[in-house]
Amino acid sequence: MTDADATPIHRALGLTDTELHEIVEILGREPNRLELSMYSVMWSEHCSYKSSRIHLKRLPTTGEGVLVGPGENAGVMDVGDGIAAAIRIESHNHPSFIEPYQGAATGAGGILRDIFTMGARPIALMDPLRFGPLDDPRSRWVAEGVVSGISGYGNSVGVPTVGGEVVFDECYKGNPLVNVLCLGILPVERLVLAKATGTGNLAVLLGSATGRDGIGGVSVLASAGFDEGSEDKRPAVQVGDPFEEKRLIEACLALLDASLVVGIQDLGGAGLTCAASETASNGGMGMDFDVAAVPRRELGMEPFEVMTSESQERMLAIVTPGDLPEVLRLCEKWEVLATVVGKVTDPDEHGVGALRIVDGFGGAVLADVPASSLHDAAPLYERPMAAPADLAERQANGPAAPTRDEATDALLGLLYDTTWVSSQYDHQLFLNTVEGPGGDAVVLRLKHPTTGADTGRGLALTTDGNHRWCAVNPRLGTAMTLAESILNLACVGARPIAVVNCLNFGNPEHPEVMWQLSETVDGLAEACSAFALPVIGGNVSLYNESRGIDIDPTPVIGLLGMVDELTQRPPGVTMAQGDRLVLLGDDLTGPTPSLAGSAVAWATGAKGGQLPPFDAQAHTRVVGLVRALVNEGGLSGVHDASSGGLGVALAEMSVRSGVGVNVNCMPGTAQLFTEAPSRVVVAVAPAGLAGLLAAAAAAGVPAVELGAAEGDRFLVAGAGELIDVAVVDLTATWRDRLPDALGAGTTQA
Amino acid sequence: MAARIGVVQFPGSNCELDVIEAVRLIGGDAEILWHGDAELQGVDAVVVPGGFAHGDYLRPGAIARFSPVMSAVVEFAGQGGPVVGICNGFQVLTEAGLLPGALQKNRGLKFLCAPAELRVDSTNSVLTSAATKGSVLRVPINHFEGNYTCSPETLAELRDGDRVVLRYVDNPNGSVDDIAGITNGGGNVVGLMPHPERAISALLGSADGLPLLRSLLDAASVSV
Amino acid sequence: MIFMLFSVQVEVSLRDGVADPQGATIERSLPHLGFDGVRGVRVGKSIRFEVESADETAAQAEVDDLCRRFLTNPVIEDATITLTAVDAASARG
Amino acid sequence: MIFMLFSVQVEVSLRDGVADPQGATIERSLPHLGFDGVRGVRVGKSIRFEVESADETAAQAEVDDLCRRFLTNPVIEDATITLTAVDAASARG
Ligand SMILES: Nc1ncnc2c1ncn2[C@@H]1O[C@H](COP(=O)(O)OP(=O)(O)O)[C@@H](O)[C@H]1O
Ligand SMILES: [Mg+2]
Repeated sequence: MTDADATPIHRALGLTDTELHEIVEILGREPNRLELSMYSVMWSEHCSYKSSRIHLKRLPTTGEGVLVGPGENAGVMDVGDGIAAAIRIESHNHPSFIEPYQGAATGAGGILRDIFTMGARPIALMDPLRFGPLDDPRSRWVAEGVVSGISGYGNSVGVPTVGGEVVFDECYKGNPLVNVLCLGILPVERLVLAKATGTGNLAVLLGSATGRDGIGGVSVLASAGFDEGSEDKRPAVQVGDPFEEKRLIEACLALLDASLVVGIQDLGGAGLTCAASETASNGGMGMDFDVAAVPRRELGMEPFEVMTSESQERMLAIVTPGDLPEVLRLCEKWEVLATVVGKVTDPDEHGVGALRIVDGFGGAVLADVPASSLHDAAPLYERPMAAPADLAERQANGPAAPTRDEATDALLGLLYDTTWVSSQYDHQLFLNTVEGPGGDAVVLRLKHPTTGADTGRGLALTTDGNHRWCAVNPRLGTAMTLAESILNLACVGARPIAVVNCLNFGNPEHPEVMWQLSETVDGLAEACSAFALPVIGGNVSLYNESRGIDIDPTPVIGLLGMVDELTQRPPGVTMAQGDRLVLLGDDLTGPTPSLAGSAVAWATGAKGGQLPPFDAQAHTRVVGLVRALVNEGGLSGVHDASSGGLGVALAEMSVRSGVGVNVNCMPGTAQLFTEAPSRVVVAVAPAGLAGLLAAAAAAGVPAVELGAAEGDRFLVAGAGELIDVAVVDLTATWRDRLPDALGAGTTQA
Repeated sequence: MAARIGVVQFPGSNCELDVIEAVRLIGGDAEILWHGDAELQGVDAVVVPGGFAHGDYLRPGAIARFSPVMSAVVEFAGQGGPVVGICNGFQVLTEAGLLPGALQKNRGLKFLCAPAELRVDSTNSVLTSAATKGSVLRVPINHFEGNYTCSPETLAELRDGDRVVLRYVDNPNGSVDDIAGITNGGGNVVGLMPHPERAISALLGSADGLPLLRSLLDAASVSV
Repeated sequence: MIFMLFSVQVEVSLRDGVADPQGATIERSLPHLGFDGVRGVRVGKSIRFEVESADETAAQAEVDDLCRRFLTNPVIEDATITLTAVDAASARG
Repeated sequence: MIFMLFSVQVEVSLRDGVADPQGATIERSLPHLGFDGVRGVRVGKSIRFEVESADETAAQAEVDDLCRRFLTNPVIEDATITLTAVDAASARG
């Protein structure tokens, strides 16, 4: 970016010539360098969603209980008893590839701020993670660092990480996916929005001093793919400070409790530029922003560096001048630096508020732009899209089922216990965690955020993604992903109330990627309508590619649910000696099911075919039945058949309980490994069997008695033996896979 | 009148509200003691809770022990007042010199949040008086630096004085002699890495922390 | 009173005989990475700062005290202090 | 082939400009502990070990590689390496 450089500055900053032209139109003059850098960060893909916005509009966003939908820092649902739940999911994929520990840590930090910005106390994190294969050393290093980073930050900041996902696949080798979801609760009346109102009110910057962290990060890191050349972009890495964030949480919630805040906004992508312009334009006001007042960590920072820095652990609060002394006192108690950096100003006669960057109030004006233009005027692209040319051919080429001889090894190859990850996370803080990591979904006690009074009800959470399904068919795959989330909630007795999503895709300049994105949005919209669920927030992460190869489309769905009466723990993924095992949602009499998109097919590199059929109404019946059975309390175990199908579901119940399985009605390996939706295994004591089958019949849900939980071998047979392995061996394979690959303790902390 | 337990809050503490909830569940009163106050507000017992006081920067407990409240806690302990340090609180008490030894990084060099089985090896302390000697309690651990270390002389003193109150059945972190919790010579200051406040109901997975918390409440009630 | 500026490095290491899980972990993983012949790995901290003091004796005394009371836990750690006077010109820089 | 033994100290420090929350927190707390005049606190790691190598050049190359690939993430950290030959007598000790 030196003047000697032949590249014009706007292009070096990632703005196209057309975009520059638009800026000139808006300002009626050439922008100066500070203004240009502000537009460049705000109009980046990361902040403006310029490639995805036109698609996201198709998602249903309203429904019962929705207090805040997409567009704010987090979605907010009314969950009764005067309590609201705020939820958001975000990605930190690219930073985590470059510096796994800090990338993941700052990802957790960022999503937490989105939650307490709304006035909510963060009570849970979830971390859906996707890495390259375990036999790749770099992927192991990334996985180890990412998990250490989430552990190091989440534990220390004092928010439990209660669940998530851990997936390994070749397509994430050069581009891991690190998504983080955060849930918070607040008294409904404390809800605050990112708004600056009231002429003369003050913008107070809270938290860390500003350094050169992540300068250009939003435009450079988030909006361009990278491969070998990534080293150049490295100085942009940010370091997280969970202790600062913890004090920031306490200070901000104390300010909100004392009603000292008119509006508040976290500083994430695009830093101060985003927070100042967003609060001003949301309030229909302008702001004079004193860049000289911003406390700095480094000498000699230029105004454009201060305005676009992504230094972590900062918030911008709008307060009245009268409340300022009390604001400063509370911040001092929590050892949080607080500095007046802005003043809210009136809009002009057209209602347009100016964001003026000044060198001291009343001093030189360094930048002067319509605040709202940084957001509303951001470019909107209708990028070309096209289905893959070989789609029909791929669909016609379905995977073959493993032979009988291959079945045992195929099953063993799919098993891994994620305790290696989850035991590094505090998942119990706040005494809410009734069902934590390892279950089909998380269940948290719902206590009033300020009085602590127990409501006797629970919140349930799950995150799900299935890149295999979505690679085969993004539209149906996404719908099936949401369906699976709903079924996961049913397994813990919960009903779904709201959806958030994180859309992880490749390069949007590839027409096939835009087609995947568009199909995914349609699939999600259709499924949300079918299940009457609103989407209340999300995030889009594009340019997930390396060396020109895009990742498989990976929408990750976060689903929030309610347990209406939380009096007992859900049965869990287990079973007891002597139980009968019943499959719900399938009686195994249908035609041979498709293995397309299944883990077992992927393991052999067979990525074609057509997904098994999905019937939303049949799914709803299964969900209703499972939820009722769980809440009635008669089951000794329950587990949905998801990744790895029925085989993996049964194996997981076996290793978790230490009890063998004897199933003798399996028609073949296809039925065992298909990932057809809407299938659930339940374990019941023999006395409960008849009642269970009757309940299934009454609900119109196909069911079949699979066999027994007994002995110390895992036996599956039908017309002949399919699988026979000792439970101890099954357990060792399952338990040791991650420790063996990732086991050496962390050196990245 | 119910006994009052003061729960110290440093910037970075995070288990203080959990301890308060647990104490109230068993009929005690509990309140926050802010680290910057040099006063204990007349409480009958003090808990230094888990978390990351001052971010655990430098070493867990290294900065926290200089807080004004700690002088008051040291004085209170010196007068025989019941003081319990849980997890980070244990680390703070060792840094403050109220308990011997130090807590290093776990042997496996990983943070560990997991259930643990603890054997009650001494009931001569304010945290174990109401528990049964030899009984095994299921109480979660949640720490990176829980690997108890001390000199051979200190270990001999702890053993000879019946001051190892809790031992791990299956040592998760490399602690010398499987130590999970120790007490001072008077039995009134106890430090332990596991979290009894997390084991207060079947709904949360275990209620085995209750005998420990009840012991503390008993000790606190004596002075009421 | 005129103050002098000193640049200080404190190396905090585990005392002999104290087990070092971090060092052991690094040592264990090295052969897998193709590094042979490395042994006796010990991990400590290196803390650098500047201190203003009347003279070198005073500075040394202050840093000694800082190490003993705060920067180390004497139960398990030792400190090695390196003190260097910074000349006034560079101190202003 | 005869091998030589080297004693190595690696100081791993955060690169200039990279935030050091730990150092900043220590610095903020010092005045409360009664230590004034201390500033610019930065915390790094000090890793000591011994390495056997054919000669100094080979040892230096191996340690360089070890630092780059394992002991640091060059994205945020720098390593300063100090290599000292250990004479055979003391090496056996
Ligand atoms: N896939 C999506 N579905 C629905 N809403 C989305 C999606 N992606 C982003 N959003 C919404 O767009 C808004 C802006 O997102 P973003 O720019 O990431 O927020 P922030 O400024 O906090 O980083 C958020 O309210 C978010 O919920
Ligand atoms: Mg935000």
